[in-house]
Amino acid sequence: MSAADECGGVAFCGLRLAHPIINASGTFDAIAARRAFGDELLRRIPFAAFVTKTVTLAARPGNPPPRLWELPGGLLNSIGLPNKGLPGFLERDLPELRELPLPLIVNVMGSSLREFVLLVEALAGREEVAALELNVSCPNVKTGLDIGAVPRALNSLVARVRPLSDKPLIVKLTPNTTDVAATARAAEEAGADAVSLINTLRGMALSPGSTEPWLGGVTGGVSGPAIRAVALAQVYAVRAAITLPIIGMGGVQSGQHALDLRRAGANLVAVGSESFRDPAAASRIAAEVGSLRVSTQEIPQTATFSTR
Amino acid sequence: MSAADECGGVAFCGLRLAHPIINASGTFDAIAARRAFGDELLRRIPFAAFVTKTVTLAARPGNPPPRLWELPGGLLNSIGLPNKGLPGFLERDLPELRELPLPLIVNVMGSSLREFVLLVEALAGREEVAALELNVSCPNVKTGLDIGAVPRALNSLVARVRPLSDKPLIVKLTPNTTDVAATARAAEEAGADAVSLINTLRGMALSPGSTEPWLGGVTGGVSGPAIRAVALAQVYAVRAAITLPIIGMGGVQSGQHALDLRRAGANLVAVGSESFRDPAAASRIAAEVGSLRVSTQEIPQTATFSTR
Amino acid sequence: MTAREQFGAYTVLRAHDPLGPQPAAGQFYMLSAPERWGGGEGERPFLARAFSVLRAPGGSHELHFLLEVVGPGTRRLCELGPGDQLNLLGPLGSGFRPPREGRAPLLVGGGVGIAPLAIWQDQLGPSIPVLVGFRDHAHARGAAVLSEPVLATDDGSAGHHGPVTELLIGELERAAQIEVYACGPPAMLEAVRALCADAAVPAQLALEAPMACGYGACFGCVAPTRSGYVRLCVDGPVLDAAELEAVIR
Amino acid sequence: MTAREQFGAYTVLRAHDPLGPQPAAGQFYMLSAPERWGGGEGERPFLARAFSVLRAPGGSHELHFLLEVVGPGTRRLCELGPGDQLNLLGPLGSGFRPPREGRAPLLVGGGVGIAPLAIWQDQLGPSIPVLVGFRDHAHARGAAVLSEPVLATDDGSAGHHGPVTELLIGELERAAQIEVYACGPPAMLEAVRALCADAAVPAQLALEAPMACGYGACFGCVAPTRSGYVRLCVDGPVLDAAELEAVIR
Ligand SMILES: Cc1cc2nc3c(=O)[nH]c(=O)nc-3n(C[C@H](O)[C@H](O)[C@H](O)COP(=O)(O)OP(=O)(O)OC[C@H]3O[C@@H](n4cnc5c(N)ncnc54)[C@H](O)[C@@H]3O)c2cc1C
Ligand SMILES: Cc1cc2nc3c(=O)[nH]c(=O)nc-3n(C[C@H](O)[C@H](O)[C@H](O)COP(=O)(O)OP(=O)(O)OC[C@H]3O[C@@H](n4cnc5c(N)ncnc54)[C@H](O)[C@@H]3O)c2cc1C
Ligand SMILES: Cc1cc2nc3c(=O)[nH]c(=O)nc-3n(C[C@H](O)[C@H](O)[C@H](O)COP(=O)(O)O)c2cc1C
Ligand SMILES: Cc1cc2nc3c(=O)[nH]c(=O)nc-3n(C[C@H](O)[C@H](O)[C@H](O)COP(=O)(O)O)c2cc1C
Ligand code: FES
Ligand code: FES
Repeated sequence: MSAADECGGVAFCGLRLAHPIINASGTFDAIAARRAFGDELLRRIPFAAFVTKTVTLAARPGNPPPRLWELPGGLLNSIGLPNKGLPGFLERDLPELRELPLPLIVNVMGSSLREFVLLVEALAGREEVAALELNVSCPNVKTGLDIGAVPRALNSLVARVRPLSDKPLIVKLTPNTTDVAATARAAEEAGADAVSLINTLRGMALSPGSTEPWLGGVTGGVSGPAIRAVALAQVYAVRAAITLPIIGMGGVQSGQHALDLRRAGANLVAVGSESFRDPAAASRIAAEVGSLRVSTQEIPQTATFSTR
Repeated sequence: MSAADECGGVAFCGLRLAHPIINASGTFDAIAARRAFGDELLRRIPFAAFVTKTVTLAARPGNPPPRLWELPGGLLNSIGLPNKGLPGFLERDLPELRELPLPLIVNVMGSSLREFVLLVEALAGREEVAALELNVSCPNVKTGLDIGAVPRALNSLVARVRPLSDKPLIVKLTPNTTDVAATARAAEEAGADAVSLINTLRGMALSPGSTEPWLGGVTGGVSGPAIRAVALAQVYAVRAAITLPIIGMGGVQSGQHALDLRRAGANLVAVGSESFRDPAAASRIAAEVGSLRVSTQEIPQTATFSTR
Repeated sequence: MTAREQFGAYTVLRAHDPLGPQPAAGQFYMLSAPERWGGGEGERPFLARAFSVLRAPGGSHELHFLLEVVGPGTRRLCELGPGDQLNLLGPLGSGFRPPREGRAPLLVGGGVGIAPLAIWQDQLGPSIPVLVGFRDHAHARGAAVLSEPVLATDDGSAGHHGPVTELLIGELERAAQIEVYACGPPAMLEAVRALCADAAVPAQLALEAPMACGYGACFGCVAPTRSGYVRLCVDGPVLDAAELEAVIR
Repeated sequence: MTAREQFGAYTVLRAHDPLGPQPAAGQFYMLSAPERWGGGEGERPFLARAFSVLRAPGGSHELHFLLEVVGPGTRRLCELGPGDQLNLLGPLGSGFRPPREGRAPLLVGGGVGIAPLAIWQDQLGPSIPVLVGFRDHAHARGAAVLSEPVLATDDGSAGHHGPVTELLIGELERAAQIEVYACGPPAMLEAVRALCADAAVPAQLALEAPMACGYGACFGCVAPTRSGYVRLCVDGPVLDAAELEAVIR
């Protein structure tokens, strides 16, 4: 699309992307979106690469509802990583996802080292898969936090799965940590090809008029504009610590926000919650980044979606 | 004032407070406010206890400006703990602060164990001082982070200063950590009398149109509504981990927010950034808490809360 | 926005959607206002809000929605007037399916849940019976959007004094001839489900859940079914009652 | 709010403050709108904004402010009209001090910085000379709030073509008889400071800094002085030029 032309292509871990805007894992389901918006979605998908929702070894139902709470400047979710599990993903989702005209990044999470190994092994040989993202940072699932927050544990994990695949390995860092630069260094030293951040911040809401937590999962993750300043600080700190490419995300709503993250050190920028407000948001953001970069007044044509 | 009457008194670490709302350290300067609003302030001070801005051993000029950046739902500050230093505080501020008709809580921070010891020793004998708060969590100063984020280091610190004073010792925990419950337990085990949380989250902003950080201090701390859900989650986690009284804070703008923090486990609630928007905000919030309590019958009476 | 009308406690918003497809009964749109709605500055409402199509008069390219003000999003939308922009995404979700062979539709609505029944009645015909329950007289005025509704109110201020399900019980005598289409608060839907299950009457229920996206992206809008959680925005909002153990919350 | 008037690029807001004290020249208020201003929902503007008193006609209990729209806060305030509520906190800070023995005041303003000069001229007398600089003609219309201003514009569209400091240079011939009162953008204030320092003319400068609270609570509004950082909201906004090494930013 025109945004891509104006931005020029972007190289990322050996992949050639049309522009620097991708989706954040778990915030866009291309298969469901294709059902809602039709095949038009394939032509107008607003991202330069597609990241799947987290895939785990066994299927997960996700957390009991309610799963959402709206915040000043964002939202709190406790989705709980519902997914079909690895076999379901390979059999049912992957054939559909390969039809996207985009590099596919599969996000995986294990509840143990062994699970991570099985996940990476199973995906290593799939040519439909352009890169892997390790979710070691989901605040809703205990294991993610533990591995991702302890540099030594993270180093062991990444070092263990690194040799299992030639594909670019992206480590999604947890933001709920004292020193995100230390975890980024651990990932780099263990052979990761890139890091992505930030995942959601741990948050909570109470049911109106009660002492009961609102969310079925008790605590949840804060995303959206409310975390933008935190994302910027963490990307900046990580950029100062490592030389790997960075995928920056957290509260991006405009080309200006994406550019700020790039200035702070991100190579690619992922759009998450803003896609909920507008499925074509990433397309607008990519166009804005393009026009900010070439400093032209003219906003290129962006994609909009209509259902059929 | 009426808020106090409606709430009834509150017991906290042996202190008797008129209501459960106090100020957050560094967000209200009673001496400057008295200059601005006159002696009327002494009669109408909206808090049930007064917490000083952080006092350090040596005087500090604070960070170079700019020190403020407005966020969606909050603000980012890099004030950098300007203060007159311990001698200046004792000579110039304490005589003025003792005129406040409120228990005085002095917040201190050392850049080393030795400094903390000297600070606590110097204040232990001052009868004007009702309690001490240890700031081990300021994200702008390296040492605060390091001690406050590592349970073992925090335990040593608190255990070292605990015997130096009979006054209630409040430990202000850092929120920029993986496991705030672990640091709370460390404080409890070392003999703290209470904990307070949350301090600001590390954040950043760039100067418009540049790659330069906006803040003179490069990174800063996020406060206000944007951090409310994070505060609630951390207070809830700490309540599940320890039995000490908790001072909860973070984004409180209304009686409902204060009540939510109390329901999550806080005994007192501190108002910070909202006082910037309205110096009497805490007074309104205390009144709202009072009327919410009266009209909401199902809320259980807590041990620390009794009518007089 | 082309018009705003008041029906007692409810507001009808009419919007012109010249390029959009014709929605099916039971489908919904995500609505938001272009200003004072998140929009880069982060206030609440932040996310768009889901609303059933009340009516989409064929050929008019008009969409009607029925709103009850319950919070900041509905309040903001009900401030919009003719000429104001309205952001809409849709039609979304799957709507009502035609009744099974040999069965006549019976519509049952509660409160603002009458909205999808109006467009369904438009399609099925004005003589299709519709039973509706409201809190009180002010709310019962919303029934004016339907054709020949049979009324019940909780306070007896209009029609039958009691829940709408008491009207339904009478109709269940024709169990073999009817299929129920219901929309309303969870407690009402659960009562409808249980009554229909007991009487072996098939029922299609239009459910609700808080939605962040409306198009399957967030997995926030799930309802528990016999085959696990389903996303109401893409697998619903209309579900077959037989798929549900119970309507919860 | 009692009135809103437009002076070229500037807006004057008038508010009724029946119980408030009479402000001194150079003092300021923190202003915000009760609605669409943070208010529990968190949008930006979140913090109140600082504005010098433009004028406070004795006995009228009216406060006038002069605003230039530069962002969301000033935009929102300039939307307010007669009858709307305006939140105000003040008067805050310390204002201009009378001139030193034997010196006559000379006022120098740049852009929206003319605001505190108007109330100062009201107090000192309408014949007190005031030099003012603006970007262009539209901004120069703001000079109408002053009595007999001597104009300069950057683009030469009104008055002297060049910075207002070029007008000041001429006046510095009377170095022993004048005291300068200046308010305007930092670069202008720094030029005024340097010129006055060289000519040994005392000067009082009204500075600006982003302010979160306006009453000394946040320590966010500091300016560097020879004796370290001072909070402009309580130790200023008017500072003696001699206290400053330079006006920065
Ligand atoms: C498919 C579908 C169709 C619908 N059709 C209609 C319709 O035709 N007409 C109609 O009027 N409504 C309809 N609704 C409901 C409508 O979407 C909600 O009433 C609306 O979203 C409320 O938004 P609000 O901002 O006004 O209220 P909210 O503040 O969002 O409050 C609504 C409820 O959400 C909860 N809540 C309170 N605070 C929060 C918070 N911070 N975050 C999350 N939840 C909170 C409370 O339980 C509250 O009662 C439909 C919903 C769905 C899913
Ligand atoms: C003592 C004093 C007196 C004043 N008197 C007057 C007066 O009489 N009339 C008048 O018009 N103005 C006056 N000002 C200036 C006025 O306070 C500012 O113009 C106003 O605060 C701008 O608010 P805004 O929301 O419109 O713009 P903002 O968006 O706050 O932008 C103003 C500037 O702040 C910076 N900025 C941009 N984004 C942010 C952000 N997110 N957080 C922080 N800074 C940001 C940029 O540099 C921008 O140019 C005075 C200021 C002070 C301190
Ligand atoms: C509803 C929701 C679901 C998410 N699911 C996942 C997930 O499955 N895996 C993952 O790595 N991150 C997940 N995330 C985190 C996002 O990828 C992203 O890191 C975060 O939302 C910050 O970006 P944003 O502020 O733009 O939303 C999820 C976020 C949201 C809001
Ligand atoms: C401008 C500013 C200055 C602060 N200074 C201090 C400080 O000196 N010592 C400290 O312990 N906390 C300090 N804090 C943190 C607050 O006490 C409080 O923990 C935090 O702001 C969260 O509360 P809030 O969201 O209500 O502002 C400061 C916060 C702000 C915004
Ligand atoms: S509302 Fe997002 S998946 Fe249904
Ligand atoms: S504005 Fe807060 S101290 Fe000056």
